[in-house]
Amino acid sequence: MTKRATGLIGSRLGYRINLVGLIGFAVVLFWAVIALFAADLIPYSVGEIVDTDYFGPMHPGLWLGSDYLGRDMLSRILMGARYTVGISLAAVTIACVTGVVLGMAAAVVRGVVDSVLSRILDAMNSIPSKLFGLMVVAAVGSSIPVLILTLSAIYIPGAYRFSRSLAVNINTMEFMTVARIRGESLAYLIGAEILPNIIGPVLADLGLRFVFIVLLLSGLSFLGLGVQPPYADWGALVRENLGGLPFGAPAVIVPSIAIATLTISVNLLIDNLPRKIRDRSAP
Amino acid sequence: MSDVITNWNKPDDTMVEDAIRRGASRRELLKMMMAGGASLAAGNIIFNHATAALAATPVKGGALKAAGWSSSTADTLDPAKASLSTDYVRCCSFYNRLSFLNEGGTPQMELASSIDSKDAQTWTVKLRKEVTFHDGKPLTADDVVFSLKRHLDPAVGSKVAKIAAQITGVKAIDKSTVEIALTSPNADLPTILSMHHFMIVADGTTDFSKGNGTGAFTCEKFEPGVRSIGLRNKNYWKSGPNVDSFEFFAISDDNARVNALLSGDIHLAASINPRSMRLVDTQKGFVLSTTTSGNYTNLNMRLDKTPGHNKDFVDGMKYLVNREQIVKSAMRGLGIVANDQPVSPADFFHNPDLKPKPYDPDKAKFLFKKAGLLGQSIPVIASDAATSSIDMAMIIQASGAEIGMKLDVQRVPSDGYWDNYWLKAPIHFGNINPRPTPDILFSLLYASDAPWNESQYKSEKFDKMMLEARGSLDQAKRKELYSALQVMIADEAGTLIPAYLSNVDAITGKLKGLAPNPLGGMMGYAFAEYVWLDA
Amino acid sequence: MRARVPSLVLSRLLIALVTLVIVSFAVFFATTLLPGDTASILLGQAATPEAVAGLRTAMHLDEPALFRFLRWCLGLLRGDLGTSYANNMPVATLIAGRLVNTLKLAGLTALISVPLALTLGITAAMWRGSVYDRIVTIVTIGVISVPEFVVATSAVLLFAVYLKWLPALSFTNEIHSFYDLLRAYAMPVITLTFVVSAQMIRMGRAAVIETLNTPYVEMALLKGASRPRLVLKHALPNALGPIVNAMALSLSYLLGGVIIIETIFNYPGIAMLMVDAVSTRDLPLIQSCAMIFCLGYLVLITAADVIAILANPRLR
Amino acid sequence: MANLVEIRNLKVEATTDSGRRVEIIKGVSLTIAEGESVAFIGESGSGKTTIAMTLMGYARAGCRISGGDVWVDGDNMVTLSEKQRAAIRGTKIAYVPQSAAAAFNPAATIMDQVIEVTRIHGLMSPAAARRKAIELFRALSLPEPAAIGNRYPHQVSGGQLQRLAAAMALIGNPKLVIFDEPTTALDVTTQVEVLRAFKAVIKQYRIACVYVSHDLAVVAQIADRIVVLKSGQTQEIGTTHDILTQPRHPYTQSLLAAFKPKPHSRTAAPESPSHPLLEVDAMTVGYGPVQRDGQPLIVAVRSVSLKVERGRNLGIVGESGCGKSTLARAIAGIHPAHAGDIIFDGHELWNTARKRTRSQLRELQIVFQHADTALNPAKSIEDILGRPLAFYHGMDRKARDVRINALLDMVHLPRTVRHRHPGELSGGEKQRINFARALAADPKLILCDEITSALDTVVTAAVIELLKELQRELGLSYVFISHDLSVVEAICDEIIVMYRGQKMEEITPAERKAPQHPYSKLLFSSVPRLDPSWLDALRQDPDQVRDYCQR
Repeated sequence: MTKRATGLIGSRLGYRINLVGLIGFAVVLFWAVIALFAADLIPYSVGEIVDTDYFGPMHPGLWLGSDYLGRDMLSRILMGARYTVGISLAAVTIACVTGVVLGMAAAVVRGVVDSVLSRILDAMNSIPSKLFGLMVVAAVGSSIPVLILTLSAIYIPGAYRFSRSLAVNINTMEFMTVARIRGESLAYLIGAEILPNIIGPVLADLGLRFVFIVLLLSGLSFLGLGVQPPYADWGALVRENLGGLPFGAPAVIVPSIAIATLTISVNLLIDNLPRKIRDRSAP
Repeated sequence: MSDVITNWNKPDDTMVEDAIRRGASRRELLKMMMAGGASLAAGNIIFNHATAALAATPVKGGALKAAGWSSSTADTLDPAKASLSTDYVRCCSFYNRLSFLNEGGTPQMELASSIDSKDAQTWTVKLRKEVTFHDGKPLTADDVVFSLKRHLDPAVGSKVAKIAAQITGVKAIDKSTVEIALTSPNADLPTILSMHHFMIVADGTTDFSKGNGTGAFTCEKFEPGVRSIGLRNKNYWKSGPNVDSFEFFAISDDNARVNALLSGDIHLAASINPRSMRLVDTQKGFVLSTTTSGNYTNLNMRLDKTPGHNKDFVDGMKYLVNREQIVKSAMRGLGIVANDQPVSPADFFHNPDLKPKPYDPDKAKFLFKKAGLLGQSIPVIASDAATSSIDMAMIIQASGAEIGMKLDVQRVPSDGYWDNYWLKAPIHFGNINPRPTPDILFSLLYASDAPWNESQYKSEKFDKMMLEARGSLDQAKRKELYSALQVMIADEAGTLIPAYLSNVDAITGKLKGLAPNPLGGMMGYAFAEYVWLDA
Repeated sequence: MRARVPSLVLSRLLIALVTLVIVSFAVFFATTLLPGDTASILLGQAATPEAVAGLRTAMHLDEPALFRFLRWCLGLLRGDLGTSYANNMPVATLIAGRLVNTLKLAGLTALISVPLALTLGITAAMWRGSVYDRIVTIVTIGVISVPEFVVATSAVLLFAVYLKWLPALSFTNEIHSFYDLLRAYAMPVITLTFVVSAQMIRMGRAAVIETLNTPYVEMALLKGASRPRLVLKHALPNALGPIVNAMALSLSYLLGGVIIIETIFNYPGIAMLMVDAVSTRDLPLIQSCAMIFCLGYLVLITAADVIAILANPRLR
Repeated sequence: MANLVEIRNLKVEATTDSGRRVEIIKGVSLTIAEGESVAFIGESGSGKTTIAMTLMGYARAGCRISGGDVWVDGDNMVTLSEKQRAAIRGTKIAYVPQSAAAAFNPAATIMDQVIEVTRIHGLMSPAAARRKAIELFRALSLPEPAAIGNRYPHQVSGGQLQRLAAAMALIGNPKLVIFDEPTTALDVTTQVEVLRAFKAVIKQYRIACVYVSHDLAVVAQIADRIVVLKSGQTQEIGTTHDILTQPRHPYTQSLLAAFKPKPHSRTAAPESPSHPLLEVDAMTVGYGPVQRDGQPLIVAVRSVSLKVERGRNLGIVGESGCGKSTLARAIAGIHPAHAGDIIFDGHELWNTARKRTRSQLRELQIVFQHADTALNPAKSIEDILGRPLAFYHGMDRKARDVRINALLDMVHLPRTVRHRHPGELSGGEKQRINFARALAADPKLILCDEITSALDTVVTAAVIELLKELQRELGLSYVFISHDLSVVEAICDEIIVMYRGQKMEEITPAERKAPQHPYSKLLFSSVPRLDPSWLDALRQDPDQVRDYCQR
């Protein structure tokens, strides 16, 4: 255990939580809540043009200014949270669950399964993500499910590579041998023996992947794929209002900040997850 | 910003210039400026300032750099295949046409010294002498015959195959005379021949990557999807061009294009996003050149499919569209409210008495109720492929929402849009480039057998009147007929044309001699030959 | 003693072949899923059925796609990348110039970002838990969490539009001096460095910290070694494996992932080329680009493994 | 004479992950004279290593010296700055780690690391340093001293590494060397050589040394004085002779007691010889692809046969790499045997566990050497013990709880540990859990693979007692694999001596004292005795040693 700069909270709960993690959690929670209740929070409907001016400044009524069509930015960001958080979360979950399970399985089973899986996923990995996205959307059009599946498909190989390399080490441990000669099934081996040992790094990896997915989502929207109008994820908001950058229009600054806060805090949270306190005799 | 009072700025300024070209009277202009909130005095200043921008004396030399907005490996120097503005610009700089349109939209001779006909069905084209191709070969009638006949061969994949179809016979009478026979009389042939696709190439050309034409520039370098560089054609048969070299490429990102201009990397940024104009304003020494040439984005409701087959629905939509707001919000003023028909105010045949339908939600609501479609969710296909169609869609959607009309806007990728959605979906957006004559527009878009009959509009009456107008050489009669046709389209067809888009090219103050042209922005894409760079 | 490296490279070549085959088939089937074909796309609005049919025959697109694909594969074996459907140019000539551009950009970016990332990652690990470390960590995440087109556009506005120090576009055809080179590449390279460095920094830091907890580092400490010596001489060599691996992955992004950068700086690279190819359904071009990306990726990964092996005597 | 080291009322505290501070060294005071060798002895967790470390002014992560002074040759290591400490480390005080294998940087050559001290402190030119190193290699009787330095750590044996580590410590002419359990990881025969080497150089260079160990017999050979530690406090300090002859402190007595050979109440061989519980016939185990001669590339076990009667124990002894573990793994079906039959309880077993029936797997359990890798660190003891119960006996939650408590009682662990994770237990406790898990299956035979080698003498003795006790209660049989003869002697009815994958001879307790085979003789003679003069008195045929231990 290393000494931590921040103080301890909640050691009464038998967990050691640290301040940075708490802040991260607060922000993530904030956006999650926004995402859930966006529909009730927005002052104007997302598509409604409320300002004759465009890239309007912040002022009462339009707290975050107006966008390139003169729509209320606050409403659009609140709704955008729903898409950015929702889609990225769904995608990262699918990607990591699939990737990690496959990775662990490959490490345990070894042999042909391993090499075949590795080859295929390597191949997938070698196709540039944005191009992959482009082709998929060109082929089957852009809807939220498609978007989610595409994003996850793009990040499965990474998760696979990562978890496999971890699992390979665990697999050499004697407790794996013990479990094997007990006659345990593959599911038990990866679920109950390996996973608990790699969950930490896997989560950390998930955090970074989340950032990349959020960014890729905005990248794809740069290439004109994404949520259906009038709705837009944050990346799309930044994109469509990029013209406001020269004037420092809130329409482009705010969504950028929103993205940053979300991604940064997710990582802070994961880097500082609460740890179970082993020392039982703690006060 | 020199002479700008209150919220009066370049956009308005360019609007005025544009109006002047369309021959708007001084009274109209002043009215326009009052609306803009400028004082009478200011109005005068702008008026002078605007007109001043149009006259000066050329300067020779300099390397011209300009950026269009779209380019790909499909770029071509084959005029017949030319599909993007990028191709037009290049073709204009390497080739010549038999005729071209001047600012006023009246045909002028280029490679042809004359194009005459008695019955408007058989035409005689006399060619200029002493015109040579870049490779030194002199221009002959055979080249013209070859160039025109190509369009009839499906293997060529000509964009104007349909229009060329009316050309039944092309033959060389002698070295410098060509005879063109048409299926039916068409008074517009000289105008038709001014289309970019009818550029004249050397007889028997198969490899077009060399750009061997008679044009103002010789092709130094052509990399599809990257750039083209042309050098001044030393022995060009016309005077000019003014610049020594001309580099053209495309920057697809709107902001990047404007930034490149502002940073001085290029002299002209074609068709900039209206929202970038504010940025251009903040920087000294840049001019905006606006052209309203009848390019428009329209909402098509197929009359042969639900819900379009219900007249009330179609009419309802026409009243649901807030045309002013589209022009104001979606186009930031760079457009003119249109009246659901394709002939632009810039056109001689435009019908000024046909007023746009007003924004009338209640009437729309009434009609939708009548049609029994109120409250139903109706899919509307939009795409970046059709300029600002997504913004329009969202504006219509919003006003629909207010009267309880659910419009389900579906954005589809621009990749493959024309192939998969345009003309096919029951309700979709289209984008029509300016065509030189009403006849071309009508025969392409509204005749019962039109290849791009966007709303599947069919009317024998219309077809008959169209043919009549085409054949006649009496302008007054034609104007009358075309006006009637415009009314028919506005009231009967399912094509909702909310506004004519203005095209804005941003240029450095150094770039002079850029005059608008009804064939499109960048002086009908032919600017390179005429402009010059002030030292 | 080094017998292992050649054998590994050899086995990797075989694997590479397999992967390439997988990729090309995958890409092929993906392309067949795309609606429309080159003919109809080229005709665009003018795509009347008869016109499309005519052009199709003219372009020999009327024979089944699988045939054309297999013929392309055969050509590939003879080192012939085929000719582009869109403009009848040999794919090789289309690609050549732009591949060089891409490699130049990638190379320069690597030249900047790799040393930068290494230094930051290692120093952060060296003073782990310190304020410096925390700043580096936060900043790296902060940097990657800004969309690259925002970074790029802001850079252009600042350096090109307002300060007029650098050109807004990278004209590769106007580079005559080293100075030109710097000016032309400064902004794309900076932007890309922003994008790729973060991952490398994070991985570098993590790997070094991991090795810092090993007994042999403690041993070195008990020999009186200084912190830098501990990290550079004892921790780093053993952390090299994972670090280079992370770098390979990050750098592979520089081949096909830079579409946006190429768009904004109008830089004629190979990523945009493939986007064009996809949008015109230009099978030979799509395939060739895909092959190049895949190959580049494999080369990087293999290189990483080789380095890891050379760095680790036990594996030699 | 002047004291080189004076530790006064030393206190070290550790910070637990709940931020709580615990004192792990509670006011220790002791002195070491110039050239004197003092042993710190005590079980794991007694703080012996921690104290030794403080001599270098070093406390492991999470620990800090909270009080007292550590005077070494006039400097108080507690108050010095990190920079000053660094200057002293390696020059004045040097450290020989427990596992040299881990303490050598795998990426650098041995020579570089040995002479690194001279580099860091700029003691001498690299050339000179090399000469000195080679000289030390010679003194430590390392093979080919001139060349060995150019190798990488993974290219030399454990015993050699251990000596190289010593060379690494001695190169800076330290006044004081700390040996931290330097021979624990070694085979007995190797241990003898290493101890000899250490003793020689210490004498030769007149160095004071602190020898940290849990093995009294080993310590007896080296130390002038012994400090007995328990839970961070000194129990007893005295000369080696005093400690061995009249231990005063009860803990010290228990240490000594652990060496008294326990008479193993042997269950007489059953008269009516029913079929044996386990019969292995001409088993050959190997690695790598099968060669032309039909044998695997590397043969680890060459046609070994053995028999285990019900309720009786078989011991397999031999040095690391002799194939004894491979044999066990082959029997358990982990590493499929290449040839030979396994008959268990009258039925022939498949050579791979995958094909064996669940009950066969259940009845034949194996317990591994390293409890910390054999127990999943991420799971609670409850889950670890609960799984076999659910898996083999399909017990529900309640039934499991009862059984788990019973098992914990059997292995003499408090029931509260069920909520702990392996990481929170001591080595001995872990090994008991490891064993309890095997019991949970209620097997007929348990293969014990080196289960005591990681434990200190006292704990080992306790575990052995436990095994015997359980055998009496449950009528188990053990196959007991170890390199530690004293342990095997303590529990087994027959002993097989293995060498190079072959069975050298079979010894039954009666004739045990007189092994016939020369290798067995060598092996048995190498077991350290409590007698301080044993090492010096020990005469082994050098040729034999060379023949049998080229490690």
